[in-house]
Amino acid sequence: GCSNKENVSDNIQTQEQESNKITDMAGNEINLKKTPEKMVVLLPSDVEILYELGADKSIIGVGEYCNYPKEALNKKIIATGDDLNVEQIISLNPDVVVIGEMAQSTDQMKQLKDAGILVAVTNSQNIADTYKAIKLLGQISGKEKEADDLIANMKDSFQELEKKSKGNFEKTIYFEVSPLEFGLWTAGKDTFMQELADMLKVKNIFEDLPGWAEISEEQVLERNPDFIVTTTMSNKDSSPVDEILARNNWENIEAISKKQVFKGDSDMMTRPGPRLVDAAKELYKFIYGE
Amino acid sequence: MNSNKKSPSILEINGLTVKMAGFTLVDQVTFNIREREKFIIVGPNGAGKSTIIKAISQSIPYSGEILYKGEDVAKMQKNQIARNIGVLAQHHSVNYSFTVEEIVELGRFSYRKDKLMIKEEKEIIQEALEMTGMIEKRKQSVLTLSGGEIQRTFLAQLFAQNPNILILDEPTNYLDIQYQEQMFRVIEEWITSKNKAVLAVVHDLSLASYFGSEFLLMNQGKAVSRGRKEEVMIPEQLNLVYEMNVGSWLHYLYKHWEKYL
Amino acid sequence: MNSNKKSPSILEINGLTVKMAGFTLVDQVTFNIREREKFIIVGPNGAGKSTIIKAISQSIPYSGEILYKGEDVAKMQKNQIARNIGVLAQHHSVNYSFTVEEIVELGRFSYRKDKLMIKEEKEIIQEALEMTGMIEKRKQSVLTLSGGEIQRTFLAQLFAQNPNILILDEPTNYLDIQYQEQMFRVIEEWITSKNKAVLAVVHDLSLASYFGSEFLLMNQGKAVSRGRKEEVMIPEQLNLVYEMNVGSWLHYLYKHWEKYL
Amino acid sequence: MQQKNYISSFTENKMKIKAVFLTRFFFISMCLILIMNICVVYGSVDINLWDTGRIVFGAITGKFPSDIPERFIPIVLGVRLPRVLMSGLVGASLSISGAAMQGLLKNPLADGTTIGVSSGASLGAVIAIAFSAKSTLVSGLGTFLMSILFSFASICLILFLAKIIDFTLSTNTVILIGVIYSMFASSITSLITTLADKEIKNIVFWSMGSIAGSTYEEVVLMTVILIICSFVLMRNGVELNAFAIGEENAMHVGVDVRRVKLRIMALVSILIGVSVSISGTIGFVGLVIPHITRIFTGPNHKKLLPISMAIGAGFLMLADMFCRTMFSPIELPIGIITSFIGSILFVFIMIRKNSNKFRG
Amino acid sequence: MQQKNYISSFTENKMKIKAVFLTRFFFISMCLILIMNICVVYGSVDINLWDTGRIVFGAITGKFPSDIPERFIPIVLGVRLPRVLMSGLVGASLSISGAAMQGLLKNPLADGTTIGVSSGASLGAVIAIAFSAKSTLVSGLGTFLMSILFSFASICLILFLAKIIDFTLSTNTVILIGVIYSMFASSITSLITTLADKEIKNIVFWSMGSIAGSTYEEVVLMTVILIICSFVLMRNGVELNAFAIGEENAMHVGVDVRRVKLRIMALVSILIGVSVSISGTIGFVGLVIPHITRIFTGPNHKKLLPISMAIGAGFLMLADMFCRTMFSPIELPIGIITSFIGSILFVFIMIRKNSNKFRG
Ligand SMILES: Nc1ncnc2c1ncn2[C@@H]1O[C@H](COP(=O)(O)OP(=O)(O)OP(=O)(O)O)[C@@H](O)[C@H]1O
Ligand SMILES: Nc1ncnc2c1ncn2[C@@H]1O[C@H](COP(=O)(O)OP(=O)(O)OP(=O)(O)O)[C@@H](O)[C@H]1O
Ligand SMILES: [Mg+2]
Ligand SMILES: [Mg+2]
Repeated sequence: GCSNKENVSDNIQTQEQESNKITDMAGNEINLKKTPEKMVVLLPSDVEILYELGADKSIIGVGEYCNYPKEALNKKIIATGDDLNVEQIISLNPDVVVIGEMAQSTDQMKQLKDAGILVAVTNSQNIADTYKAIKLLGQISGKEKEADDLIANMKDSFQELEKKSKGNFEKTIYFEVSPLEFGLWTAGKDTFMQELADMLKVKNIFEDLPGWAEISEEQVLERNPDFIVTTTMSNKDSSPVDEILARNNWENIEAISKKQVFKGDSDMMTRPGPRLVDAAKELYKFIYGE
Repeated sequence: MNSNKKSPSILEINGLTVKMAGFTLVDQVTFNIREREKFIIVGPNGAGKSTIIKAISQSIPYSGEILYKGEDVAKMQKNQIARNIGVLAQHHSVNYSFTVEEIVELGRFSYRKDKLMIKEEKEIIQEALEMTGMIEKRKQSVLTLSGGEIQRTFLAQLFAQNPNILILDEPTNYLDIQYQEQMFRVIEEWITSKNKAVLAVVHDLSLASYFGSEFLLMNQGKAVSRGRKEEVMIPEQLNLVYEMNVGSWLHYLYKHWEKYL
Repeated sequence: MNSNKKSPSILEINGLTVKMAGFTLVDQVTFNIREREKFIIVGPNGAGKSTIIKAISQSIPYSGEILYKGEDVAKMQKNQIARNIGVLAQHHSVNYSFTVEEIVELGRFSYRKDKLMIKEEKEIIQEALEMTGMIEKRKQSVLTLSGGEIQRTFLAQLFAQNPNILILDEPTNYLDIQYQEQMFRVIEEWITSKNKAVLAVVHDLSLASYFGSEFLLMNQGKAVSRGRKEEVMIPEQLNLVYEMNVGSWLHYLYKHWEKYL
Repeated sequence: MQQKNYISSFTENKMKIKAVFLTRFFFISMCLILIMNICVVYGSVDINLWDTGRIVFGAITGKFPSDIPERFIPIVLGVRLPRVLMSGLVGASLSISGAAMQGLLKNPLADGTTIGVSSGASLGAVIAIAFSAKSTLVSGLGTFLMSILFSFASICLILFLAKIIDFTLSTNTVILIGVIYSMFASSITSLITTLADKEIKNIVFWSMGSIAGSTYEEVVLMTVILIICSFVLMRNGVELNAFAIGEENAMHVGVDVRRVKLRIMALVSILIGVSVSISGTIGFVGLVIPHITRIFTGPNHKKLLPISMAIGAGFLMLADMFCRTMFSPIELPIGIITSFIGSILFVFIMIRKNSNKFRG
Repeated sequence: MQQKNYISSFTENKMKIKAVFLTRFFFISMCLILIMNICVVYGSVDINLWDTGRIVFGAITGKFPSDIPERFIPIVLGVRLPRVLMSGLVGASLSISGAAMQGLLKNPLADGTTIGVSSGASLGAVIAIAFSAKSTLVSGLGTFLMSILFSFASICLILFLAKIIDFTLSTNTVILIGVIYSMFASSITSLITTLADKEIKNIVFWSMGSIAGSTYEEVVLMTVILIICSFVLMRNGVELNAFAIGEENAMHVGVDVRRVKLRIMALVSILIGVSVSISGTIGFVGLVIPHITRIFTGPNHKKLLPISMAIGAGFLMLADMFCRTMFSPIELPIGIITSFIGSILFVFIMIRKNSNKFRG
């Protein structure tokens, strides 16, 4: 998990390119003749990036789960995933479709390509990937300068937070993705939450797990985190924070006895977009209290 | 074999009619079974005999009246029906490997509220198993029994149930001659000593006429004739229904045995 | 009814033994059926009669030899077996609502490679339906048939199959007296005119002795005696096996009918 | 069939039966307690037998020895114990329900899952959750009641349809309609989750229940329900035998077929409804455990019901233990383990039994 | 039973039968083509009948009318047409397989899902995908072959176990073991996906196939397989009748029980294996369509097999159309619609038929 720390302060991967030859994150070349006027963007994170770059005017359709910024909801909404509505995309006649690599099947992409639509694939597994995605989307939408600025901005913010963080990986943190009554799920290594924890120099108590996983309640008690971050929905009549604070048997956990439980925004913390900075800031505030 | 016309009636069937899929399977059949009567229904395949029995045991919808000692059977309590009317079906199919004994024990179901002594219950079951010759096979799974043994198991259940009137659909099917004879002897004794009655469907006309006291001859859903042996079990009646010379056929069958008597 | 000892044998059973769950159900049974013979197996319930039939039809494992015209049946082609050996099982259960005709048509399965004329096939089936009196019910679903009608449907299938030797397990079960008589008459004609043979398990000793030419008396898995009617179907043999006076019982049964002849 | 009197031998007899019954009961209870102990001792956190014992003992006396790390106490008492208890209770409920249904319908394929009751219960739970998600008044009780209600309604609907469609009520018709109904109910559940807004979708998704996170309140509730329902079911053991031999035969021996059927269905739907609403749909247990049990007890429900309850409880406790410990700290979904171990166990036992049979 | 000669009436007869057959065939084909047209015309994007027709016609002649918006052409030809064709083919495959299994096992509950073949096929596909995911050699063909192989192996294993466990091979034993095997296979599938690393997990998840995104190559492959397999299955219609009446009876009339069983199982597993690997597991169709068909044709497989193929094809095409259009632009999972509509249709038709029966 800690290896990602270098990536954060790492390079801007300079990618020299001709005016219209762009390579997407699946390694395919995209032959863009002009700056697209009509784009369909399926991943929420890509929508957020394009809005941040100011390229929102060219977006004509967004995927089902794109809920930020609010204006995105006014665009045409398209079913995604297994039930990707290919014919609707074709009928919108976009210049480019931006798609997540792991979010669609190859058959579906092939149909789009066969219909003569350019398909750009993004695939961000970590913060470094996110920069690449921003770069790529900047190139596609003709906002390269804005993209570079955004990347620089994000890097600055992250570096500043990392510098400010005085921890020494002594304090521990536990991310809760699904609440107790439905089985505890948490984030392990190779997740953005892990990267954020590393950046802020706190130790994720489940950094030994790959990705998302269901874990035993007793392991949380045993590993005794100093901080708890929950990203679950506000459930029923109590807020998730209150619910965690009131849990039976958890009284002795450090984070509970010191009331160090925080409700994080799951979209912010899991989407490879510009809002990762906000997530990091919020988390910093929670951990260091400033 | 002298049916006492004055003894009170046990089962009364009035205008029984069964229709299914637009066909009239049983058409306005009326009869009456009195205490100590051995009432036999004969008739060709498809005449509606099993249908009547299914109606009596309330497993199919019917119109008309079925009265047990004057009471409408459809309105009686289920375990009252079972204590009074016992039915042996034409087919038996079992899926799980119950033992013979477990099946026979079920015959006692309707008495479970009487809280009889355990020992006494056991004796009744023992007796039923002995009567049907199944005592040695009591622990065997019904799934491994031969055709006749299955039939005897369900007969034993019926004896354990000890109803006032036995309703038997082809009880001698699958039975060998020894148990045929034994069944009828047991039933005969039991009826006369306890003022009970039996209603049986029998295809073997010799057996029927040997055993029965009252007869109902059916054909195509209708009662052709009804009465004592001399009125029903006579070639004049039977030949028409069966479209053959019944008497001479039975005589042929018997011929071989004459010399051994 | 005079069995010609010199006619060639059709079915030869040598030392047939069937064991299951540690029990010996059939123990070293040997017999031989020749052309035009009507071979009857009699014996009490559980004697192992159905087990022998199941072994002949290859549905259970056995040791010993079963030869059809000298050829080991276990090694014969399936449709060759069916063309030569036809089996009527003791129980029939159908789940789907096939029509009577569809079931009878299946009897022709083993001939489908002969590419007979459609019309001829139809006539064979028609004839089988007529012989069993099921012609009027040909379009009816088997699920709605009466006990005897189901039995006759499978008999009709067997007639359509037209094998050289018929193996019948209690063929007269559920049948009324008319079809009992008719079945035996049809089978008799058919065997003598075509050099065929029949092996039947029958419980009714009168029927057995009227119809059969050769007999096998079984008890508890063993062959007790084997031979012609006068050798096997005699009270000396039967009384021991059935533990009763067979002759007088049959006489009682017949008594009623004497006056009507 | 004469009336005789055997008072002395009667009491003697009854005492003998009681003694046999008590030894068996004692033996089975011991086994279950042993399994329970094993399951409480093993977990993803290592706490040794001695410490576990002292913690449990401490809970009874109210005083914990001071040399045990304090955090162990809630792990054993707060987390493991209720979970182990709950898995035992759910295992028992599903198994006895399966056994009862298989007898009632004379069909070895009957089970909460195949007969459509589980799906019905899930649908009820989802509806309760979806409709109450946004209101303040959301009590777990609503989910319970809806689950029970829906599972009972499902079973009634299925039998009603089976009756209309096939007057003879052949056993496979009921299962066929159950399977079809089950798919129907699942499709409505999916429809609700597909069309509901995102928040509800999440809640529904995560609310499908799990044995993890069981509380003592739930354990108590489940215990009470299990005791009552299983008691009544066992009192209907003879009736179930009659059904298992055949509904027609049951009628002939005097079983009030309709009433008994309704009663057993109601009990089964309460058991399955509550289990589903507390711990989600756990397939397989209800189907396979009764079959495994039947190998030892035979089909007689007087033995089958209690023993399959015990085996089911032990099986699910152990399966849950494997889920917790096998890839610790990751937990496996319980369905994987029950299906995997259960199917292998089933085939193994069946083959063992049959090879015995053929050997004699 | 004498040998007579009826050459003239024979040919006459044969011609009459042929004529009846041809009119029926023609009528059914027309219906299917009509349904296909409807399904191609309706979609979440409005393209009218006339334009659709001209596009399809254009595809044949190679020249598209110029007044049709260019983007409509790939929608109709690239997206809708292959999808409609594929849903028809899959519907036909699943239905004929279900009908054949229900006959072969004399059990109305048999179906790719209940008999464990679908799960076996999925397991094969998942293993193929998971193991080839990281190598460069990822061909769809590997997935196909593994699916077919696994579905055939599954069916053999199930019948083998059924034979060991229950010598009489009672029909419910087979289904019971099928259901258990199905859960076993699913548990292994889940285990692979739970324990595999994140990338493989994703690949497996997204490669499980769906009717959406069908390509013409897949359509051609599926067509060839369907034609071959259904042809052989239909030639075994009489054998299936014999099995449906009873395996013992089948043996008596001369069916080579073991060989025919193996043959039919192999065909069914090819059909189901390919369907699953192309379009994922679609439950329900294989179970219900044969039952619905049987109401019209009776249980005779000579009619049942072809007609249920046609009804299955039409049903799945229409179901898929509803998925695409009902909540457009959102697409519903096809399983929801098949279960929802299918179950209602089933109950409705069954009740209609039975009310007729009782009326006479
Ligand atoms: N749904 C139906 N449609 C047409 N006919 C029917 C239907 N149901 C029953 N039948 C006919 O009604 C008759 C009823 O027969 P039932 O079983 O009462 O005969 P049975 O007298 O017991 O004959 P057996 O001696 O053969 O047992 C049969 O001929 C049967 O074919
Ligand atoms: N697994 C088994 N264990 C014990 N006994 C068995 C087993 N299987 C069969 N038997 C017994 O073997 C005998 C075989 O009977 P079979 O069916 O051959 O008798 P049958 O002569 O046809 O009798 P029936 O006249 O009653 O039809 C029966 O007594 C049966 O109880
Ligand atoms: Mg009858
Ligand atoms: Mg027999």
